Amino acid sequence: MRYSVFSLLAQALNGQKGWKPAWRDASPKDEYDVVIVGGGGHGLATAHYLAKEHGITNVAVLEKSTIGSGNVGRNTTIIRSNYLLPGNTPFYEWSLKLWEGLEQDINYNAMVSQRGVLNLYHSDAQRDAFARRGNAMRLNGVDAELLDRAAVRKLVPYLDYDNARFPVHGGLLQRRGGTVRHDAVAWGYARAADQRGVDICQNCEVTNIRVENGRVIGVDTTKGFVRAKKIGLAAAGNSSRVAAMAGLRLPIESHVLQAFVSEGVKPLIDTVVTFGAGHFYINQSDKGGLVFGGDLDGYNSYAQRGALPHVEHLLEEGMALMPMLGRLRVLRSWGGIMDMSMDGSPIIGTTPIDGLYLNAGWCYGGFKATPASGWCFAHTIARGEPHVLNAPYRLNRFDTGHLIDEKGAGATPNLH
Amino acid sequence: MNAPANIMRAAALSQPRRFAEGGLIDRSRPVSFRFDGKSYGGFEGDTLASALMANGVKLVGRSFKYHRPRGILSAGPEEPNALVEMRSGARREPNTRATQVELYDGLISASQNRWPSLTFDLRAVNSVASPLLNAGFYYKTFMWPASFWEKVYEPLIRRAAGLGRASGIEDPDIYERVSLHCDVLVIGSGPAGLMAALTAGRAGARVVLAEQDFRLGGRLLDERFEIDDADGLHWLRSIETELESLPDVQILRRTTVFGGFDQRNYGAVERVADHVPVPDEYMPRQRLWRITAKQTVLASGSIERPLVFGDNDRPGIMLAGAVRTYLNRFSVCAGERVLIFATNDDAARTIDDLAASGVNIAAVIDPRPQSSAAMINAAKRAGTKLLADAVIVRALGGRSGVRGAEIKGPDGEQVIDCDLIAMSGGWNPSLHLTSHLGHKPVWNEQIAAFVPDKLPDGMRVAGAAQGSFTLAGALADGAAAGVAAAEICGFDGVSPELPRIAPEPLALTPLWRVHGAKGKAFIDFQNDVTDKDVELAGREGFRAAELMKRYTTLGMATDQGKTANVTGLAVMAEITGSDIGKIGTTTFRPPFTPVAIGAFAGHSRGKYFRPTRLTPMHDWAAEQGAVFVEAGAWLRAQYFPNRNDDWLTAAIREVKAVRERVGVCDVSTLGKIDVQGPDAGILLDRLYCNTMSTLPVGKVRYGLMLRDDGLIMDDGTAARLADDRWLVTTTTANATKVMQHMDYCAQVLWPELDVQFVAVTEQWAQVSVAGPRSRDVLRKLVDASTGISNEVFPYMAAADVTVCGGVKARLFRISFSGELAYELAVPARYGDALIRRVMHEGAAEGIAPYGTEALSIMRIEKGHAAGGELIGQTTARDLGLAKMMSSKKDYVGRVLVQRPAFLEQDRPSLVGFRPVDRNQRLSAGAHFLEVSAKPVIENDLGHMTSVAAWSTLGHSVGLGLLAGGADRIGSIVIAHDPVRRRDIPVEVCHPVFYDPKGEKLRA
Amino acid sequence: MRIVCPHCGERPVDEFVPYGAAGLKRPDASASTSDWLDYVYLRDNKAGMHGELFYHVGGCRAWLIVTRDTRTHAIAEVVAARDQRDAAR
Amino acid sequence: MPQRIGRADGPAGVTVHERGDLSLGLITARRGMRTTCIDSLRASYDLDAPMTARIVHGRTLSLAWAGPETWLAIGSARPDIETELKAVVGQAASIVDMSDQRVVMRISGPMTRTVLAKGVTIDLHPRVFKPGDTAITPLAHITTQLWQVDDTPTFDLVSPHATARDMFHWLTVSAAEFGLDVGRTQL
Ligand SMILES: Cc1cc2nc3c(=O)[nH]c(=O)nc-3n(C[C@H](O)[C@H](O)[C@H](O)COP(=O)(O)OP(=O)(O)OC[C@H]3O[C@@H](n4cnc5c(N)ncnc54)[C@H](O)[C@@H]3O)c2cc1C
Ligand SMILES: NC(=O)c1ccc[n+]([C@@H]2O[C@H](COP(=O)([O-])OP(=O)(O)OC[C@H]3O[C@@H](n4cnc5c(N)ncnc54)[C@H](O)[C@@H]3O)[C@@H](O)[C@H]2O)c1
Ligand SMILES: Cc1cc2nc3c(=O)[nH]c(=O)nc-3n(C[C@H](O)[C@H](O)[C@H](O)COP(=O)(O)O)c2cc1C
Ligand SMILES: [Zn+2]
Repeated sequence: MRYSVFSLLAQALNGQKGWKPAWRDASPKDEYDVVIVGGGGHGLATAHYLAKEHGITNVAVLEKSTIGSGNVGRNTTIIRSNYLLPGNTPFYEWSLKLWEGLEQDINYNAMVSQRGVLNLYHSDAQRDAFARRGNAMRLNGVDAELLDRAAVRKLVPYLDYDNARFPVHGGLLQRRGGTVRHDAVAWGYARAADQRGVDICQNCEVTNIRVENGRVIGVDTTKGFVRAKKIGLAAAGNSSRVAAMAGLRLPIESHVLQAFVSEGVKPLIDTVVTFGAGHFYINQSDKGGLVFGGDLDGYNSYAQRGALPHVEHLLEEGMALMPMLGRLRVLRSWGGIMDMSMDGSPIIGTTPIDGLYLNAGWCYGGFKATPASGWCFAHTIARGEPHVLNAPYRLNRFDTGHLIDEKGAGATPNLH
Repeated sequence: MNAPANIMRAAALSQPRRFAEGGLIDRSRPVSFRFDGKSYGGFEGDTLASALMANGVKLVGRSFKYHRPRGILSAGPEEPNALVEMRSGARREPNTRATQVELYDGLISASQNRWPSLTFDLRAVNSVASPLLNAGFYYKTFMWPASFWEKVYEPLIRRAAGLGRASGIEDPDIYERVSLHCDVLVIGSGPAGLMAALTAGRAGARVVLAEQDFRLGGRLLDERFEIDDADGLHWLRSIETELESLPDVQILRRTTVFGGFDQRNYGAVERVADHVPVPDEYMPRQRLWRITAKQTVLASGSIERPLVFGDNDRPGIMLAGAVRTYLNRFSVCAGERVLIFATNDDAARTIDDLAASGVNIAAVIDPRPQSSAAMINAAKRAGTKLLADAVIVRALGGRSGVRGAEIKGPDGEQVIDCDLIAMSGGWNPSLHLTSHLGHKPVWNEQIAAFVPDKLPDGMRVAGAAQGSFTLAGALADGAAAGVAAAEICGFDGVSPELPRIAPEPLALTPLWRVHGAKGKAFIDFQNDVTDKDVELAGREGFRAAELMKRYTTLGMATDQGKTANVTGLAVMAEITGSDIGKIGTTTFRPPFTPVAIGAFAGHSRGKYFRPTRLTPMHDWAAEQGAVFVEAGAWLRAQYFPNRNDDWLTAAIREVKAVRERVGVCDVSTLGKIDVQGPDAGILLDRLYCNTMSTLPVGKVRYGLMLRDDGLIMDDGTAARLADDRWLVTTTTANATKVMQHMDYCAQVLWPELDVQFVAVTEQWAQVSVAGPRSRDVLRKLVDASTGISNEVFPYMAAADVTVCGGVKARLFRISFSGELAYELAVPARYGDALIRRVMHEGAAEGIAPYGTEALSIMRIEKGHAAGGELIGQTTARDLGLAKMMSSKKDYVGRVLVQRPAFLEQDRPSLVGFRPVDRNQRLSAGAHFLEVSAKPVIENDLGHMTSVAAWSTLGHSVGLGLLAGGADRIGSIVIAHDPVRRRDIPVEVCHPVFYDPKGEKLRA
Repeated sequence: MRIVCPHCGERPVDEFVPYGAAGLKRPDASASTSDWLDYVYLRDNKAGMHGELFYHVGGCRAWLIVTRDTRTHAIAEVVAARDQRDAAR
Repeated sequence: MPQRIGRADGPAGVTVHERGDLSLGLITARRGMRTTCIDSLRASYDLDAPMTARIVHGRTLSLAWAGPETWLAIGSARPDIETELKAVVGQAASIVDMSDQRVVMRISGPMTRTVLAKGVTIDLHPRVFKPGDTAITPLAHITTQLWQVDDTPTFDLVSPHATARDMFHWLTVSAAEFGLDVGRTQL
């Protein structure tokens, strides 16, 4: 059922009795043209664009748990395209454009909120590095402003300007950046894909990928064997495990990243702010909770939880940046497992196995990429070759040295 | 707070709902407090909730979405409704549960989420629009017309966010973090916890007993228990006394254990000074305890479940256990005519206690078709009517609270008047901490609740927390757990004789919601989630526990659904005809109750957020009026202004001094590593891409370290001090990283090498003395009889020397500035004296101190790569240093630096730049474009990595990475810097601007 | 998480710098580029028991090999990297 | 006259002074030379270099375990500890003068453990940590080596020179509630 003023009013009068499931709880059929492994944001968006842009609707999304139970449902919701390197900026900008039209595209309000993303700098060197990035963005047609201290102070008056160990010198602002309601992205894409005929199969874990003569033929799942002409892997934190089913080793480690939400308070923080002398960042959700996060715990993990010392470190940074946070309380903390790739950038492309496509290595930046990732992955699967936007993200870039290493951290995934 | 004292005192006296005697409050200590601007009185021992109740205040807050009037539901941390703003000004603190606030004299509190006032809240119109505002309504709406989202809807939604208001100003209080180790951590001090602590403590174990309340006792404080035929409180007092006498038992009151972490690690927060207006001087407001416990006994009790019927959120509708708590512990009752609605025999206790206090019981409603004997007898004793097979379909009343209820029973419907409803839907074990490490609880049909299943390493659960709902059970559990835990820690535990307890009736038949309820029937009070919302979620396919939670927001409020989750799941199970045990719970996450952010940060705040490293010459520089800059953890002198010089004026003066005469700069912050051992040379050869082992003793060499992927990690120098001893320097920024890398190479990659090293950065105070006259200054300091002439001590020489008549020192002839220069190091204790001496001896030569700005200008003039170029994205070849990479040996990074991408011809490489219009200033971060090229990414040629605003050449110069690099020397490109609104034509030139032949430094 | 350093005893995880998979064999000087690519970039990234390097930066400066279940964080063994190499000899 | 910081009444909970006039040297045994190194140290100083986290005291020198096969030598100030130790161990160990790399603070008094627990995470309970025990561990983000001197209790804290001021600040805020007496100190 389409969401419209009419359907809403009708249901309001009808005691909300007429709504149907947002998507069918499908059981897998015997065979599909495309099977997507992973019902996170990327998998669902891929299915949507396969159907919408390429007319491929005989598609299943196989999800081991429920839709959105992975990172799409546990990230800090920041979207932006303030990237530096040529491989990244156009891709993330395309993603931002897709966000900007998303609710009309999928008839679902994911509450895209372009409240601005402000990266603070604390030294001249950092300012210059941000200028380099801002200029790269502008060359890509992306909005970017370099603010001095006074301008930052006007925008976010509640930072520590007087007594900071690492004083705020200014910031790089992308006004079109912001946040999106994370769960709604999964649900909205699921509903849109479902309406175009895609089967969304929950509690259906892929346990094996069958390959014959160098070509995929299907997947074994907890609900039986499913034949597939093409298989797209979009299993986020579990990419290595899933790829291993097809005998692939990936340039990826899985790491836990913690996130936090405070008790809800009246509007207080109007932009997304990131601390440049550490790894703290914060924004306020539409419900009033301050949502914040920081750096990885740093060790390999598939458990969705972190350690107490890292919580302390992070909140030291929070207090260093915003001493007004002291009396507000952490309401909940959680963790998510991320594919940390060896250069900090994602992989979307073909693999050495025919019919097997890979979407992985999103580190902690893949939520903002959801629309473009789905869009490019759909293109790659449909055409058998990458779109220009995701060509730089090919798996063999490590062999050739065409790294996309924004931070310059090298092959140490937990530093990206 | 300026009401006359006598009025305040009078207020303290008139507490209309307080009984004349009884309770654990200290009537000899009246206190006064404010709520919404009005003063009231209470007693020491009260909570804010009990004191408000004593004063007849029923309406204390408004709900989140519909702004419904709300009162006090519970007496503990599960409270969803009675959230208040505490204190004022910088200490204002939103969303505090009145049920956990210990009353103190002068307390100021206010209701929240209402406008303009609590009793008259205009936003309550949301209630009228409620048919639209159900679960998930956001997602379906606000889409038309498209442009309205940003302009109209989103701002509106955002304005409605949150409950209370943050202060928005810096928190003036201090916090601290303390580590605590113990054998046995006991969480909760109810009967189970007390017994556990006592038995473990008696056995001799180091015990920590943490209790979130300000009083020990748990439900012993709330109920009228008899233990060994005496008042339960006697027993409590004796146990408390004994625990306090045991030297290795540490009792932490007002301390909530908020999280369990891997390897028996727990976090707890102690509210040290939340029960006083302002913390005493030197005292923290709160203390974060990081607890490591060999064994843990979780004795956290249980949380009562509300019942779901129409308008069940009216002020005056309370949990029955809480009604007893207020009655017994605080000697207050919120009503005069109480209606009891319970699915279990616990109601008997409610009946008895109310009757004993002389409170009128309107009726007892028992939904079970057949009430139990315990209930029937209790009702009889109290002389009240018991309606079995009956339910409340709707509570009646208004803003000021409940006034009655519509009952549906076998005899049809009737209205019963009342001003308080005590409800009980059974109890949920408070098992949150068993689940923080991912262990899921399981459903127990008998008590109709989830109970712990697998437990974290070292944990056991006792009492109500594991579903033992009787006092006798709690005591027995606690004793057994205490003994077992102590034994695992190596102590002999003895089970004490358990006291005599009368049997407690416990029978329960769950009723998850009243069918045919009229009006809104709330499950999650704080987030305004009703049974209809759960139905809708079911209808739309959001049936799995986690989906339901996220779609309806049930359990996501500040109480984390402590009173709501299980009921919500059960209703979903009922709707979908599935089994609640299979649906399972949502995930429990730390913290158990919200914890102040300040507590996590402790003392690491403001200037002390991270330690500041100061060089031995810091005080001297400060005396000279230096302006300091953060360089990693260090503070370095950035420039030395004369009066009101700006940085550039000062830096220019400093550069000129060096270039023309002599300058001195504190370079103590450079990382220094002392490397020794027969294999030191081999290790250095593998660490650096160039060869070190061939360096003769008494010489220094510049070196470049790569990473395994072939990109540059760091640069620095290595000086050979003896055959088997080297001193390696690193950049200030990378000192720790290089040390870690060296340890990695020596321990993991090549453990067979006989090499030892240690960081000695702070052992040495080091100055650079640079400029044509530097030798003249040095000569006056260095004791060497041979002198330091160019022949004796040439460029790149190094030696152990003494200075100033015998002070041990090291001298290096190295130059970052491009001038004749020396670096002189002395043990840190002499650093201050050294710089003063250098200044003194240099006076005749016109010496001047210089800071990092001048240093940076001079290194850019010399084309030396530094921070702007060593960005982890460049190769030696990019920086024109390809020749340094040896082809004769193995070293880190050797193979992968040969990958095709790194050899591409158009890969940006290092060149110099100067503005075509010499008056213009370059800016780092600018990108390069061909002169007439459009500013689009396809035309991007690289970027400016470092600039000097001024140079000895009289104009700004810069270094940058440019596609085509050296081939473009002499051509003009645009330095495009749109974020600074600057487009400058620049001339590409050789990166060494100053003394390209290097004659000066060899002079 | 807490790690028992064989030299220093049990310490909180933030005293250590984690550094990814242990036991990777560094190719020798004559190895092919593809061996090097494997070594530098490819990881098993196993769910289950996993050897991982930790550097005790806050303590004794030893590189440790911590064998840990990446699904539960339960630690089975901690040895100093140097000792392990010695033992293997 | 010691200076009082924090609570002014009653006896100080903690006292502190800087142990100046010390020489410190780091001894790291060369590969396979541990025994030789220990033997030569014993021969010269009559001390058994500890193999676990302990400190041993001799007449002119103390040796604190400082990592695998590494010891921190501490003794009253001497002209050149590096040369002295090198003469003792010869090729059996590498020696580095650390006298200026670190500062040594001695803190003592009934509240010492309580105060230390605000900085370090290790267990200092008398059942676990005893006189002669040592540990290297961060104290408020500053890597520190500490050892227990006596049962008063008294501890020595050895920390980097460059962060001495912040270390002292940490102590003043952590001990303020108990009163801190500062003895002769140049911190
Ligand atoms: C705490 C945190 C904060 C973050 N913050 C941000 C942010 O602010 N901005 C941003 O852009 N990014 C952020 N990210 C990163 C972002 O969330 C992820 O990169 C992104 O969501 C990953 O893509 P996805 O949505 O498809 O992943 P997921 O939602 O994780 O989807 C993968 C799905 O695959 C399923 N799956 C795995 N194995 C199998 C199998 N064998 N069979 C079937 N299904 C399987 C999983 O159950 C899961 O549902 C953050 C991540 C975390 C954890
Ligand atoms: N009548 C019934 O149906 C029923 C049901 C359940 C319990 N009970 C009664 O409850 C009692 C159970 O005894 P018990 O000792 O198991 O529980 P308890 O409820 O008496 O004590 C639990 C204690 O733990 C504290 N606590 C909980 N979580 C904490 C945390 N994270 N940190 C610090 N403190 C925390 C609470 O403040 C409380 O004081 C018995 O007296 C029993 O009769 C009765
Ligand atoms: C942006 C964002 C906001 C959140 N806000 C809340 C909140 O207000 N209340 C809450 O209980 N949890 C909130 N959560 C956390 C979720 O409850 C949950 O912890 C998270 O999605 C991870 O799932 P898990 O804890 O079930 O593993 C939020 C999560 C995100 C990503
Ligand atoms: Zn160690």
